[in-house]
Amino acid sequence: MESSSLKQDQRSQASDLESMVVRFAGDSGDGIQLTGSQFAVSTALSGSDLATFPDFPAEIRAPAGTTFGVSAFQINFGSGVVKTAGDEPDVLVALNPAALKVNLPILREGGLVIVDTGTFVDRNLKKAKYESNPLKDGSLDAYRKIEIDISRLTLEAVKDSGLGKKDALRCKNLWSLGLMLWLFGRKRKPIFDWLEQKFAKVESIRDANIAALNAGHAYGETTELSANFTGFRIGPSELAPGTYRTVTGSQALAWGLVAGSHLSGLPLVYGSYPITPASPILHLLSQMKQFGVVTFQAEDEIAAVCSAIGASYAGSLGVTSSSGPGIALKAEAIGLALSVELPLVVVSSQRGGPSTGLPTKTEQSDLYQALYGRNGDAPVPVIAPRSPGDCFFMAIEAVRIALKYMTPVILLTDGYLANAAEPWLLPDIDTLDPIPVTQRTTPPEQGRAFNPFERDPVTLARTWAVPGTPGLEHRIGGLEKSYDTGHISYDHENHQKMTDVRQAKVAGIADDIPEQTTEGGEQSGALAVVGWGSTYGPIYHAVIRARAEGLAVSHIHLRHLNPLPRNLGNLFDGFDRILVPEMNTGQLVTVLRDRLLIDTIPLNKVSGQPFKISEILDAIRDELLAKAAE
Amino acid sequence: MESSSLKQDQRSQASDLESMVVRFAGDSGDGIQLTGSQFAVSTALSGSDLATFPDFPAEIRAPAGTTFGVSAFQINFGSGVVKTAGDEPDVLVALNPAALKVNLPILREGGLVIVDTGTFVDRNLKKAKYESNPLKDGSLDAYRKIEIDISRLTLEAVKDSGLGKKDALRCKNLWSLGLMLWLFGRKRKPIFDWLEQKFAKVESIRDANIAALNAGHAYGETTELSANFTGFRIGPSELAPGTYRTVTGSQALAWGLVAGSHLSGLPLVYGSYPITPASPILHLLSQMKQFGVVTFQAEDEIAAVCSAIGASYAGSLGVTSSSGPGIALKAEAIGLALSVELPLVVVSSQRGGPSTGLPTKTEQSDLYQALYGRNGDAPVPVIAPRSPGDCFFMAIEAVRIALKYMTPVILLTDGYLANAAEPWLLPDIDTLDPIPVTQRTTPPEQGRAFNPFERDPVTLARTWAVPGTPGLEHRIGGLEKSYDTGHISYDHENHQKMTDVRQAKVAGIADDIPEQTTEGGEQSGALAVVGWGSTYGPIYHAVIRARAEGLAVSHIHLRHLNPLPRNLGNLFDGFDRILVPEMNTGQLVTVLRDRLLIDTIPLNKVSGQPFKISEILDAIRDELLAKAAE
Amino acid sequence: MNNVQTVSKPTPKDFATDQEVRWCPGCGDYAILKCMQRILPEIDARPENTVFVSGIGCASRFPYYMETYGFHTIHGRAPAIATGVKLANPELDVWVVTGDGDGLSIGGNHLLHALRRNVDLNILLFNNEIYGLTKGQYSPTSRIGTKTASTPYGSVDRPIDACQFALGCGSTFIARTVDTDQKHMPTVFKRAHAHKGASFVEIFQNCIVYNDAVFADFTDKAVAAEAQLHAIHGEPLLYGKEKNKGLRIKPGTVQLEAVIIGKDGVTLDDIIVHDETDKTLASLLVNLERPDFPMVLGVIYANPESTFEAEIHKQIESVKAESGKADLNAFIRQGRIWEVT
Amino acid sequence: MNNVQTVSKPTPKDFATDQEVRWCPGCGDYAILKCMQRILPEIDARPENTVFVSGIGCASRFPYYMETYGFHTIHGRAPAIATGVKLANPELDVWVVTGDGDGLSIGGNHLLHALRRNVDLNILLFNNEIYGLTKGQYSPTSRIGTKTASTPYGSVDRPIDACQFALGCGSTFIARTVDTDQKHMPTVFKRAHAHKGASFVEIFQNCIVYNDAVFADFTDKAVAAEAQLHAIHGEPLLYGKEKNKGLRIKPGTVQLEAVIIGKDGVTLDDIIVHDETDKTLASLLVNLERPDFPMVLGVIYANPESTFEAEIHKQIESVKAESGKADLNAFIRQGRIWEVT
Ligand SMILES: Cc1ncc(C[n+]2csc(CCOP(=O)(O)OP(=O)(O)O)c2C)c(N)n1
Ligand SMILES: Cc1ncc(C[n+]2csc(CCOP(=O)(O)OP(=O)(O)O)c2C)c(N)n1
Ligand code: SF4
Ligand code: SF4
Ligand SMILES: [Mg+2]
Ligand SMILES: [Mg+2]
Repeated sequence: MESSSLKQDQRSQASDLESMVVRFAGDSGDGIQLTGSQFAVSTALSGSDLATFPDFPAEIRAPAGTTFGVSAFQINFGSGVVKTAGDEPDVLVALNPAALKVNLPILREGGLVIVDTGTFVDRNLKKAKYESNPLKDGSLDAYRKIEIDISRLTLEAVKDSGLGKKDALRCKNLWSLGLMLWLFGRKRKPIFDWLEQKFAKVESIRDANIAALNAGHAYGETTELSANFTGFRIGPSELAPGTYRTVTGSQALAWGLVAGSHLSGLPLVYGSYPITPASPILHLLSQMKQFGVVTFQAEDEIAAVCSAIGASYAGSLGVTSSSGPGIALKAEAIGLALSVELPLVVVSSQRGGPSTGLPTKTEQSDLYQALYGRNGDAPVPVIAPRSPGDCFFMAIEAVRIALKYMTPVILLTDGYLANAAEPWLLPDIDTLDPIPVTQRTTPPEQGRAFNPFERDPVTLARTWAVPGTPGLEHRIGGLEKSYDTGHISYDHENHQKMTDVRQAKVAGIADDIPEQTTEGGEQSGALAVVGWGSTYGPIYHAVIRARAEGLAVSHIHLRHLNPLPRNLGNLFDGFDRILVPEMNTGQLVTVLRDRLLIDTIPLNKVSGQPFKISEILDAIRDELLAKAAE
Repeated sequence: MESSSLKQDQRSQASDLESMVVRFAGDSGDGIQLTGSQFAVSTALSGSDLATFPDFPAEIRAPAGTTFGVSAFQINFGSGVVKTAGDEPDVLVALNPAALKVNLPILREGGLVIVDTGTFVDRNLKKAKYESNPLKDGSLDAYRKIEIDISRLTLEAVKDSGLGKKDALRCKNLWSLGLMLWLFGRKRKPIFDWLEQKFAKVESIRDANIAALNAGHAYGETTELSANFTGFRIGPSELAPGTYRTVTGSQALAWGLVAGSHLSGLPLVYGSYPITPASPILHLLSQMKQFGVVTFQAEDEIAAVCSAIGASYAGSLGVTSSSGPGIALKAEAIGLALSVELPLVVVSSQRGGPSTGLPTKTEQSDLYQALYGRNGDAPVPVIAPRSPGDCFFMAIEAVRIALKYMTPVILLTDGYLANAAEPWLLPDIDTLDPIPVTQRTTPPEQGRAFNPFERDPVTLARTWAVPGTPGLEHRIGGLEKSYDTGHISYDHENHQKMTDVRQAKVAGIADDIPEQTTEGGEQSGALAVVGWGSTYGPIYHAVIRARAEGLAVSHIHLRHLNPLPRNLGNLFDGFDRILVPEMNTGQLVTVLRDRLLIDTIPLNKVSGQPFKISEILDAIRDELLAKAAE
Repeated sequence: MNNVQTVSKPTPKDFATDQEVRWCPGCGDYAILKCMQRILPEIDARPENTVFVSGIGCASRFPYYMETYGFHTIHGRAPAIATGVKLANPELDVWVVTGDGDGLSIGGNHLLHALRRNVDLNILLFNNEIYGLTKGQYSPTSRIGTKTASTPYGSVDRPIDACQFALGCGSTFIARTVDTDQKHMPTVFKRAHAHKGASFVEIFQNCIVYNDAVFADFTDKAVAAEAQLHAIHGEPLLYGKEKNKGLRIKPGTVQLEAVIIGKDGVTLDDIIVHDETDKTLASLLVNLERPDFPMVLGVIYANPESTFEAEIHKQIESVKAESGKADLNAFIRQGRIWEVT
Repeated sequence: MNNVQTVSKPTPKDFATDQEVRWCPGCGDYAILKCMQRILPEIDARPENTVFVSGIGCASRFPYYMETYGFHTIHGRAPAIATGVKLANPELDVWVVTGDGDGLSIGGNHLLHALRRNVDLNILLFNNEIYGLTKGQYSPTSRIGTKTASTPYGSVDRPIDACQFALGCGSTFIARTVDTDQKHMPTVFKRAHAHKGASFVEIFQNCIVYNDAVFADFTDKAVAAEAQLHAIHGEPLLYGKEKNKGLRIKPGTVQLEAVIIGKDGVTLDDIIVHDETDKTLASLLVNLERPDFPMVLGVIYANPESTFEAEIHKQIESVKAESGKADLNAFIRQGRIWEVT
């Protein structure tokens, strides 16, 4: 755990320290996610870099006031580079006792807590399982605190709106947002715009919300608060120039798939079955019908992947997506796709496992399943985006590999990436590389038979002929096929040959992906921290901090997991030790040991929560200071 | 490939060389499998050690006379130890041209081929895609041959039986069998007994078959044949004393499961869905209802595994079984079983993959799937029998581990083991170790709650309380559970703890399995050949032969694949190199590299066919002679 | 958890666990839970002998709140797991709780086969025409045009009718009831429990968050009497506040007709008397379309046949009886064996 | 493979591949194959536009023998894959070939949903009441007491009736025919093809190896005329060599009755005229039990509705029409964006 003195320490240091972590928390009915994301919008528009992470309750709508009904939204923003939602909040806004109860433990010592005292009544304290009132029993002594009866002040602020008490109280979140905007010097205008649009048809609510927002803001400016707190000032970040928006991983992934469809010229057919945390992609794509996207909510995951395979067979870009248990159900069909060598993108949104596990929590424990979870010798390319925005580009990469190599591709994302948001430099779609696709249309010479398993000599991709094309009628299936004719073959040597060529095809993709580089730090040194997927943020910051401390550490982040970049072994050779943080029990470690025969130091966290920067930093220090001292 | 001179060479050597490989081949309608297995019976009763391997056509009943309709049965028997069905047949019986066409290529040079000339007519030659008659065009020059018009001789032999021509011709197989019994000095009595029993109700067929058998036998004894061939004499083998029978892997596995049920006192509930090559276990168990076995042919593999889980939940011994694609479908439910920690045995009968692959061919390519094919961090014990008879004991071992550790266990067998037969020293069930089972019946003390996830401090197995037990009512499910109460828990630290304990439980089984030993050869040396599953036979013989050649090689055969035996690393340290033959692209190699961080030499064969002894022997020589000479 | 060691008759409270109920406030599931906890003591159910098996979904959280044995399994597979439970121990009282997504989307096949095999399960399908747990996507029972997270422009799939499906699967017991009807629901649950074989009960359940009031046209207090027909075996199929409306066979056809007694010469004698063993009638009743016809509730079909697990065990017992004491040592020594000395 | 480059009308031979047909000699599948190769030219099917999608089983080998596009997929999933094909290209003529195991056991759920969604597929279920390919285990359509490799003492599961199931799934087209009937089968295939939406055809197919003659009681030449009723829309439901037997509504009930014209005062007017759009009648016809009633063959139900893929694409087109030319660059720039300079 990061101590507050350490934090102080860092504050006096390099560029990435000018950041602030704010956590909004309240009942699921309190509109916390909205408050948080609007705060993020206003912050982004002020030019800060940021990262956000929503923390939903597992229940749809848990009983009000209970601890398991608490919803939270965390944002980390700063003038430096921000790649995680932050280890420990510096500021906590707690709109009821349960929110305080659940979130206080992670507030950094000395942090600021803002509470709505109006909710600290017996009934709520009891629901939150508080034995005594934490505002009075010294529980908050280690923190700076602002106690405001936000409930009462909100009711007062909106009393002219004509709303009933229940609806009026709903504006609490806007009141708090107003206060926070003041605290960090953010503009109210974007929020006004948003409220105008959202409540265009219900003026009373729009006006009440505006009134609450203004009241909260005014409260900061004019009341007793200004005596103690002058507000924080976080300047704009030094992001690369360009047009930005905030984007979640789910959004970027959905858009990336549509971009892949656009770049390849193939219509997107997306077959999926709802499951947390993969569903948002389905929802987003179903709103993109103007791009010709077909979304199909299948009867189950098997039908979902099968519909995508059928669509690819018929010449479209078939994509399916799910999470752990649903991906397990798709295994047999993914095997079919690789056996008949049809393009297919499988998005796997990892969540806490095994079994149903922790559906709303994040984890990286489905790497094994992606690499090995099929019968037979069944290699499949596996890639993983490292940040919300990267989901866009890796979705395109998945489409590219699937189409170029006529193969299913598994893209591993996770619950963190799906929901987390960051500012994203908007790409110009028109400047992205097109994805060339060849669907054969010429029939074979008279008297010669068409072999759908004729291969491109370089990529080893088979020939794609699409139903509807005259003269190329053919049959494919999951039984072994003759290398020479594509017909069913039980021949011994042929099976060996086909097994080898399937393997060689996937292995050969290594020639078609970038060589591995380091994200931060030199190409050699005492320690490399090697990660994949959503651990990018915490590793990135931990390595920068460690380097600021003078430690010889570099960050290597894998986006291609199968095949691995060709030069990976060489790159690793330059380091004395390899530290591998993963949100699982060591699945990448298995892969690296197997493929490269190297020993690594696993750093595993399976708690449903992303790594903290400090946890990785501690491990780096441990390797380079403590162990070195031994 | 083994050359004939090499074979000659071996014939002059050690104990395992006094063996003979005979292959019967004909149309699927020719009764080849019956002929072969009756020959095996008579051979076994003469005291030879033996191994058999049926080679069915993929089609149910392919058109008569075609090459893809050829059925074959191979038997290797001898006075030494016999652990494979043999590399290359010494004798081939071909009952039609297609059978000759398909099987001649594997007959050893100089081997003996016996053909039914009566079938070598134009129509059949054409069906077999022969351009000219192989009996006349010199195709058989490299072999010794016996040409007999078996068809005509059979018709003659049975002409008094009153059978129509078609039925009469069906006796061809018995005629050939008679001839082969003469050739190897085997007794006809067991065949008479069998015919008596089988055709008790159709005397005409029984008598015709007996007549054909006698005629074939007499033909060998009295006709021109005896001038050239005096018959082979293979003496009895030196098997350990005791009562024997021949057993296939499927039989031994089914009986082993029933034995496990008997030894644990729990009724067996077997939920399965037919699939090649796993179905025979279902068929065999459905004939064992007198043991209280419940067999349930489910609507699919998912329902099959679920029914077994339900049965275990209700206190029975739940077992399910399938092959590659069906095991893939069970992945999600296996995850449930491991999450709720219920005993479950999953039998995976491997066949050629990926996808539908080569259903009737053998392969070892589902090791990855067994070890890694589930979402989440989901460790499951995996074991693999090495011979047909060993299936019995490993089935019991699977039951033992499942019940003792409250976990699903995957038992990996394959198409070869399922169908291959060997003489089996019958165990005395009464002397086998009982499998103790504790199903808790005492309610917790008044006022204390029952925690179904309370663990045995040594095995870490959770407490099993079965519906129907008063006072122990509880709920389980696939969401993460509290270590302390068993209730649903979203707590971060608890998830880590549960993940760790699930891992520790499975890892701890290493303390409860035998240390790894070598099968043949010293505990150290220049080379260890490491195998698992059905490669046992060819590795065994190859190592013996190599040692006879003076090579410092040992055989290590793994029956426990997860966890691995504790001492495996130490054992490997004693060898300069490790050769790993596998019928896949190197799946055990991955495991060994990962777990032990050792380099190995993979020897892979993915042709749907078992290894030949010679292929492994060549690889050994290559390592120890060729490479050493470099 | 409470400790049932005495043989005193359990009360509804004895069937409630100490776990906080975590459905949305106002969810129809609460009423169903309450009903279940109420009827179990009335039918002399023993907690230790009662098992709730569920899949995944809001509805499938049910077992956690019942102080009986409970198994919250995986999505769609509850009927298959419950079948295994009954095969292992036919004595247990097994209830399956499932949703319209769990039971009719991913789990359709297992539901089909549990019904056709007639496994002795009480299957409760909580139909809210929506996927609740995953935050509101349309389900196979959602009507065409339903706008949800996954169908922003309205769904185009033709919905399935749960009872019609159950009939097609050869179900031996089919009933319908409404979450809020605490008078009707208990009678249906009790009948389902009493039926030996697979009892299929569709409960119209309101999801207040994602599909509020979707059944209001026949469940609203104001219209219920006119819009619901409670089928009772042996009684005429009448409805309406005055019980003056009814169903009759349209003369010369195999169609039903909604008529008013006293109008157009219709008398009580014209009204069909409900025969719950008549499959064709059941098919007609479940096929009636709102709003021209009332929604038929109650036990629509009940025609007991012997159960799957009973037949399985009967077969085992008969083999046992025939073969005498089974001896595994002897069994594996059947056929050719030989001695090596 | 032959090369269809000319626009000449294909012949049955053009629809046959060069692959050796590998069913058992005498298998009913041969006759179905022959019939299909015969009718495709007659309905002007183009090989390049025709797709056969199958699961796994003997029946599912079908595509290998059709010189069209073909996809031999995985066990039970053909309807789902075929749905994807139609979503991608609604113009294709897609036939699904499945067996009683493939379609009603492992694949029951996909069949259900393809039928209820009314995807424009021609679904042929080869029902031989057995698992052929895996060497003879009983299937969900096998009658109680069927002795097979997995049921040496006889099966105890109640079988499902394929057409009854299809009705329960909301199928819009249901027909039955017999493998050996080369006069009847073509008419059914043509009707199935002409029907827009999911056409469900059950073919009674003889597995000569594992379940020989299981349909002999109504397919044997000697008894066929008396045992089969060929339903034809608009014509009375008559059967028998003399066409003097028929079905009528048992007066005052919703049951059918087999009657003989001229006996007990029955006249031709009493006989129901087949109305293939009447779902209740369809339900009565598929439920008739042998041997008291004839086996009803032909198009039992046909009631077209708009197809799933058409509705999906209609929605896409309407969104497109409303939104104008879609621009991804513009789309991702909707909402809050800002410039960093
Ligand atoms: C294999 C798998 N696929 C998908 C999910 C996600 N999921 C959980 S519940 C559910 C549907 C719930 O709908 P329903 O059965 O109608 O229950 P309700 O929540 O409406 O009561 C889905 C899609 C899952 N848990 N597992
Ligand atoms: C996932 C999976 N499970 C099981 C099998 C084995 N299998 C192949 S076909 C079949 C059943 C065949 O029966 P049916 O569908 O009636 O077709 P038929 O052979 O009778 O034409 C089975 C169980 C398989 N190939 N894949
Ligand atoms: S989402 Fe709907 S069904 Fe689920 S608990 Fe809430 S109200 Fe009930
Ligand atoms: S097993 Fe039966 S269904 Fe299969 S090909 Fe042979 S006869 Fe036909
Ligand atoms: Mg629902
Ligand atoms: Mg069949």
